[in-house]
Amino acid sequence: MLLSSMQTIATATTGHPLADTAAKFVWLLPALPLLGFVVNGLLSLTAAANIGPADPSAVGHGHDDHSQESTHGAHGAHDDHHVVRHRHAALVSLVGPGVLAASFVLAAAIFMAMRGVEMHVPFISTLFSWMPVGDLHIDAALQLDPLSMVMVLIITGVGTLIHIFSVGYMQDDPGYPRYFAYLNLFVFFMLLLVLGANYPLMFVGWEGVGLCSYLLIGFWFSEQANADAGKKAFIVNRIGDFGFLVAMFLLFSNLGALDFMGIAGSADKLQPGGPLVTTICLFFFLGCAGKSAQLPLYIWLPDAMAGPTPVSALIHAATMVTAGVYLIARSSLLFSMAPVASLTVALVGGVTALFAATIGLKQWDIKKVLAYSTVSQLGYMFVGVGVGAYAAGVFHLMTHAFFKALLFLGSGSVIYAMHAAYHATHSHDDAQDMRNMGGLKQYLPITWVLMWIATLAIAGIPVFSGFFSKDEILSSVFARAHGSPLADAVWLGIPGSALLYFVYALGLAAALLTAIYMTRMMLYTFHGPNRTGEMERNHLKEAPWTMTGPLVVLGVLSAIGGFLNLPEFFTTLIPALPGETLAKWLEPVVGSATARLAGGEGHLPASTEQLLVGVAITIAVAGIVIAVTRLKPAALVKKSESPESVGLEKMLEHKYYVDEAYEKAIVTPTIVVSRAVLWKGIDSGIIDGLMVNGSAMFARAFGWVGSQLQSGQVGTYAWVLVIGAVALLGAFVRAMQ
Amino acid sequence: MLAEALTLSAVLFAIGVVGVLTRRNAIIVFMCVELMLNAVNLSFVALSRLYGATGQVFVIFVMTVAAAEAAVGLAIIIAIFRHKQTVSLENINVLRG
Amino acid sequence: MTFTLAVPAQLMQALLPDLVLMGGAMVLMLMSAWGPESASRQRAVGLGSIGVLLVTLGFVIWYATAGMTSTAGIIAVDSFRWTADVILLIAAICTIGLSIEFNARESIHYAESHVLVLFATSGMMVLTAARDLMIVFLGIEIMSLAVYVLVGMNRRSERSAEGALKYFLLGAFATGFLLYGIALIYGATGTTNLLTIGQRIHDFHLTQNAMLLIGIALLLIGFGFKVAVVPFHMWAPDVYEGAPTPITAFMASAVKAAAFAAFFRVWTESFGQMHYAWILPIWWLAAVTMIFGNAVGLAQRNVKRLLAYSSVVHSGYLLVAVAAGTLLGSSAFLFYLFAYTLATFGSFAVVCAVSEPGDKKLGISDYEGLWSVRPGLAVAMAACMLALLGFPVFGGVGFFGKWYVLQAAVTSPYQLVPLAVLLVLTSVVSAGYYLNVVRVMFMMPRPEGATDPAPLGGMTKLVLVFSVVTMLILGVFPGPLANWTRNSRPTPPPATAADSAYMVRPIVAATP
Amino acid sequence: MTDFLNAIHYNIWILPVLLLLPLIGATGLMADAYFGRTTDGMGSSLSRVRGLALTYFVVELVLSLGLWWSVDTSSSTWQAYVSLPWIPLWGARILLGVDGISMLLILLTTILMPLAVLGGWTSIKENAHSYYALLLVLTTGMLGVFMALDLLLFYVMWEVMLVPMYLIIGIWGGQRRLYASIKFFIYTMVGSLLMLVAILYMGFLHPDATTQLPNFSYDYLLHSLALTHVQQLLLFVAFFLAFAVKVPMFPFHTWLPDAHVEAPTAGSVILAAIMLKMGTFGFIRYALPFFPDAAMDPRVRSIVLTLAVIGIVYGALVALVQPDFKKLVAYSSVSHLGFVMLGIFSLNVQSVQGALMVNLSHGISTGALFLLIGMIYERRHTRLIADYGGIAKVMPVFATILTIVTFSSIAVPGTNGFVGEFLVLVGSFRTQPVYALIAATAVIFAAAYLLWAIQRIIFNPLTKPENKGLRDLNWREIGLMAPLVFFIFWMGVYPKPILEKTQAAAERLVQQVEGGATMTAANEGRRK
Repeated sequence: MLLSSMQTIATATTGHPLADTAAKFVWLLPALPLLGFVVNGLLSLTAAANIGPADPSAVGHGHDDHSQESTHGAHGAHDDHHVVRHRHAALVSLVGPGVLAASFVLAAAIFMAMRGVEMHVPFISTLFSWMPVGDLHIDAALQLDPLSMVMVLIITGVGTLIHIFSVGYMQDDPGYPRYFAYLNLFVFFMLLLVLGANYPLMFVGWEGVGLCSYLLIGFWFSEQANADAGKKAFIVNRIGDFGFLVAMFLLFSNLGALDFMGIAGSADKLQPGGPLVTTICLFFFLGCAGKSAQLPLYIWLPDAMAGPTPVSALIHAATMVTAGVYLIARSSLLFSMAPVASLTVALVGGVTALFAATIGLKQWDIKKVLAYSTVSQLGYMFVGVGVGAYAAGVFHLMTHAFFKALLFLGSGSVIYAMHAAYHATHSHDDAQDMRNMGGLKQYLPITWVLMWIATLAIAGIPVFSGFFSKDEILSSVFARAHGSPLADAVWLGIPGSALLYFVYALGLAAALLTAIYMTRMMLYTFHGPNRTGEMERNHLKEAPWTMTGPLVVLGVLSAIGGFLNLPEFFTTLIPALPGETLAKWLEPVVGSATARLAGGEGHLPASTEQLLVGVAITIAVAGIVIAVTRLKPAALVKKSESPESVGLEKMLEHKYYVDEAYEKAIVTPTIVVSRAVLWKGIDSGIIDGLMVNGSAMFARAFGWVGSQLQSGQVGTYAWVLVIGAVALLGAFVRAMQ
Repeated sequence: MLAEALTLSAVLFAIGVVGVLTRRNAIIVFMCVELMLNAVNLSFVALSRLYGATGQVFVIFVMTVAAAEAAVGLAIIIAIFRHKQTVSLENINVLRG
Repeated sequence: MTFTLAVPAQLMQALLPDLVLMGGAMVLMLMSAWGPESASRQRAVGLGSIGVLLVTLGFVIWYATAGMTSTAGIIAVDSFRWTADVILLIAAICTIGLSIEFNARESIHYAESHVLVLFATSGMMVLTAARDLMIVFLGIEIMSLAVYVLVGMNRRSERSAEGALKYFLLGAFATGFLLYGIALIYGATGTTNLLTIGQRIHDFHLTQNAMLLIGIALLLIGFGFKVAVVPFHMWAPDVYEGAPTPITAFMASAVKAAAFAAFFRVWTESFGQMHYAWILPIWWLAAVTMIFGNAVGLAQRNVKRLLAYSSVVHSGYLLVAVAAGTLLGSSAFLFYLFAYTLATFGSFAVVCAVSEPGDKKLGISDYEGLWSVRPGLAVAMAACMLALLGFPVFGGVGFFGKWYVLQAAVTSPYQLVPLAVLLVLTSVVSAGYYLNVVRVMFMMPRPEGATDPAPLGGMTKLVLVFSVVTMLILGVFPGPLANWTRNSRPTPPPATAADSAYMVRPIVAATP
Repeated sequence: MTDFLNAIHYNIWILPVLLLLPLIGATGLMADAYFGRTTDGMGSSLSRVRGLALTYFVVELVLSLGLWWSVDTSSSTWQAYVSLPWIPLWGARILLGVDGISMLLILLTTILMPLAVLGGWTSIKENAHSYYALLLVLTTGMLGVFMALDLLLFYVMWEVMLVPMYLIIGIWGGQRRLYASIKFFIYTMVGSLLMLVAILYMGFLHPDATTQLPNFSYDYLLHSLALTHVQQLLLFVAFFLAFAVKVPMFPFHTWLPDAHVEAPTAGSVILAAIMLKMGTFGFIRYALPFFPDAAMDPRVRSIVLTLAVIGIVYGALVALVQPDFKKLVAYSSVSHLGFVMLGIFSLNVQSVQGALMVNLSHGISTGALFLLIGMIYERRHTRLIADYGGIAKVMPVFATILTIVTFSSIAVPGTNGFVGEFLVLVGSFRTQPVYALIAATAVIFAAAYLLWAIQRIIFNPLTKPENKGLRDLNWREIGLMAPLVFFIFWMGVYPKPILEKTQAAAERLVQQVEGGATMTAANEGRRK
């Protein structure tokens, strides 16, 4: 019934080859998680609600015996020390991952349908008209094309795995239904982001995922640090969103359209390389920098690790943070017309990749290492899309989703074990600090193996997925550094080609550091002696199958994911394998843009390419070797006994003091100025004090003086009368002349 | 002749005004007011030489009214004297502000 | 019918309402002198006075509706006079209504006090009729002499006596100026008849005549004193405070209305052509009055003084209507007077009800929490305050009064829009003290140990209910009052109407 | 539905009935107080009076709902038009009528009033009769402003609103209610009195040719006035002051924080949700169409836009540092209403439609915020943010609703706030890119101040012992928030029905102003 009525609303592009396939149910993709959100949300509220009395004011505030008693249960339930499984936990465990799985199945069905047809034109399903105002027509319309298909598959696929993992990880949390409600809502918005057929709808998803990120980072809101981190994430993201908004405004006021098709149709109004398109792209990139944690807006992502670990895996590694990359790939048409903006993207990406990697070297919190690693890897993706290798960027996005989700979930598994151990012994040590771990491989063998796979993938060891995607990006940079429109462009006086070589160098350096810090993490966590503690050691054990199962699947994907887009040099080695599958798949969306930026040559000579591959492998191996040889896990001591680090180490440990600098340079001055100057000064002081109350005071003072004149003396009155009379006579005599 | 009479009238009027402004005894102030009225009467009389009887009729009216005024005024002054035992205007200032 | 004023009998007929009132007053005077002072006699004479006033009111309404006119002469028989008379008579009735109970409470057993109100009222009626400076003078003096005494009526009160003395001395002083002004105008034009003055100014090109100008200035001082415009207002707060409360109300409404009526007639009928000379002084008088009166009003702590300053301020507003110098101004002027009289009596009735014997409980702080003990009084007082503020609906017809005056100002040929703006801006200042009363009554708690006001007497209640209800009804449907005042304007006698188009000058055709 | 409404001649009687019903209700309540003579305490009288009052408001709401169907918003004539004689001598008539814009504002009023009553259901215990009677009178005033098509009637209604609100703040308000109430009153009065003079001036500019009577009819004035540039400027300033104070625009806003903070819950809700809309409504209905040349004057326009943008950013920054949650919301209103002004004066279809949308959604969101504040205030008797913290643990339903409303106020897409702000910015960017760019930064500040505030209220550790015993919302409170939450999402997800209602009016406004300005310029031989 509901389905059929929705079907009538959805007016599919008639005549499109996908029109009569599963694609017509595209609206179900986001609708299913939304349904999950509604169910879980209601379950969360009905169970937690503590309906108040009819007259709240009649109840004493907090001194009432009844209220104390009745809230005791709820209060206790939130205490970490009492595990009280939520009473709807079973239902939630079914609904939460279930809707995602259903979405994934549908996505797979659509994917199968799409494989069989030529996707020159995207399939657009218009649900309803959202904001029709004058010549502005914004529809709630979903767009299916190869790019959004890839994203949908990643989101629903990896999302399903992480949802399943969460069942094990979060089951005993009192906020379990709330958690799944948020998570489902996130997937809804993420799907909206990638499926939206116009920028405003994409923006809905864009902000929506930010909102869910905010809610999930602050999931355990009773810790101020968590609530702070959520807020920080949202506000920093909003800075980016400002850029996104302005870009949209510029697009609409110049092109009169905001939907992707419309913009593609009228893009010829833009002058390639002109200031307008460059400005638009730069504003879009500001949005990307916020969402995808690039310099200078990356600061929220490490803090975002305050959320539950599966959240970090899903939102802050696999999907949401890559939205920026998706946005650029989606806007490839515009970016390809703006070489200067593209160079900016690449440069910022490269610098971020190296910058975050250096910080990652000295982090002790296992999730923080992964967080900076994510920032760094996102930098790579931006390098890719920045140089116009859109398929490479998306490819790295995908492999990164596999191995980084695996890394996070693995770390979640570790933390879960650590936490259980500490919980059992009532210890308050930090369950995330690597100095408290060590030698975990014997307790968590499955996790250990799988995380090594992911580490090798991210480090760029051949055959593992990350190797192919990272190499593709780096070789694209190298290729574009010569003879392409990018190389010919001038970026703030610097020739584009020089800039690209520099970016390439940054990428290599970052690759080296990546290998080092990832190996470091593995060594400190799983190798060497165990530092968890005598008692706790007995409680360390592998997580249940709901958690290890998804890990295994992700492990397989991390290992072989690279085969989805094998580079040419590799397929020449083994001709049986299909080459550049993803690139060909994305061709209808980003092909023309890629071609425009690639210039005439497109591909490097085979010899150069092989040289580059060799360099990349060497660097990855070198990084691992350096880490293994230089680092001494045995020498580590527990966090509580570690000495303060000094010098460069301290600076890295404190992340270059960037947070502190922002606090001092922006946050504090804003608050101080707002309070002292704007509020106390202008508002209370000048407007209210001087103008408003001042004029009232003036009138009163004047009145007081006047009433003093009213002395009660008849003589005075007569004098005033006569003075008035003289003045009046004067006025009349004056009138005579 | 008319001009002189009017001038005298004005001077008398001014003297009355100055008296009201400077004296502090209620009765003397009242006398000064009477002087002002009579100064005006002088004007009326002088002007009626020019225009006929109207001015003189007016004078009769003014004198009648002044008499009534004097009766009321002195009664009021007596009333205040009963309360204050003085008719000095400087001491009559309960009402003020 | 048209009275030929040159015929004494017809003159008498034209003055019939005034004579009825005077006659009644004399009879009552005899009655009250005819025996010992007593509360019951005071009450009986008071009721009798109301009767006389009602009869007079009947005559006035008869004359007003019968369309009486007259030839040129010393008095006017026109709708302006009758409308003003109606306002005066209503004010007088309300005054006596309040007085009967007030006197009983304050043990003022002089039945003459009511009679004096009648005499004062008869003086006022003479004033509204006057079309000769001599009659103006006579009317002012009849009125003033009675009011001097009324102010000092409460013989046991030092304040009352002091108020009377101040009013008397300054009043007589100002009369001197008025009289001198009349003399000079007579000297310049050779007549005291208003219409003739206007005609002679025109015929003999006297607009630049120094003697005339000085005369007008002095006349303005005299009127300014009676209506209490700044800087000739200094007596008003003291006298208003000292006088018995009903008499204060009488002064604030009737005395002011009568003086203004004469002022208005003199100004439009005689000095219409002189506007070039008086417009600026009157402009400034109005401005200074509005600014100064409102500001000083803010400093007041006594309700009666507060209302005194309010009265001063309203003189300023009325002066704007005078300055407009149009027929619309005349209508607005009467409309405003009516509205203002209602609001004044409403508020003074509350003051009477809240105050206690011996001039006590007159501070604004004595109204704290009035709403919690006497909600009716508080609501009525709030309505009156908002009316004086000129607020629509809740302030009843007060808003439309101001609206009408603003109409007159905006449509005036003398560019009075700045004055209109000043009027509204200064009325904002007045919100400071009017609302303070509302605030004190409604938003502050009743102080510990404060006694509740005594129950309202029947007459006081009647006056209160009449004024407030009329005010509120007219505040939603001002149409009847607007129609009535619209047709009330100083009308030159028919005989001279043809050749005296300039007399009421300038007549703006566009105005209703 | 439309057929049924036609059958009962709905359009003929609805507007007068909507105006009169609250008055009858107020009279009824006062009669009940007078003749009932029961105490105003906790007794049965209280439940009777509030039940009675709620009934009146609900009947009013039900009656008004028909407007949604009966008003033909695409028509260029006034709908549900009523013309009754009032004061013929002064050319004033009782002219009532609505278009799409005013219809929505009327519905906003009638929907929010019962909710406001429910919001103060248990917190108003003293003098409940008068309280509800004043609310009813206030309703008449507010509806009157939206319906009036005669300038004198408009002005009267405009002022009528003032007194009930003054008393509501002053009698049932908080600590500094005396100061706040008088400030509210005088501030508003200063602005509106100049408008009074301006209205008079306009009415008399073109009196009727035969009767010489003035005419204050909206339509008559709109078509007959041919004002010069200078006249337009002066009159515009007079109207501007009246409306700018009400909006409130920087720097005329300082009455708002005080009034909001001190008013009881219903007062704050009505102030924020409805009364502020009078200002923007005034600009749309009066100031712009009457004085197009002044409004389009580059200097005037840049001043207004500058003030609007200052208000947006300044309000947000000052809100950031407010320790009092109500004050914070008050300053956020300054910021939000700045968007409305930006939209109106950018003057294209998108921005004007967006402004109308912000108008409505600000009414919903800020009304909801004040209701929520009222709920915790009733429990804890403090509005200071610092006195709370972590109460999401004990009040999860409250926390959920507060979060939703907050995000609507931040203008997260999918909520009502976004649609309006987006349209305003999209539209204003076309004509006034610099102002729009600065205004857009408010998306950052709005998130900052609101998130910081709710973090300190519902998140963070639950440390204060007084907060540990707090009880969650009861069914009444949940029930009264439910419609608001529904509107938040409805207007955010599917605003089309609402946008359609205002489309014609917005387009007409843009044409009127642009056409009018061109005409005046042509008359004076200036080149646009």
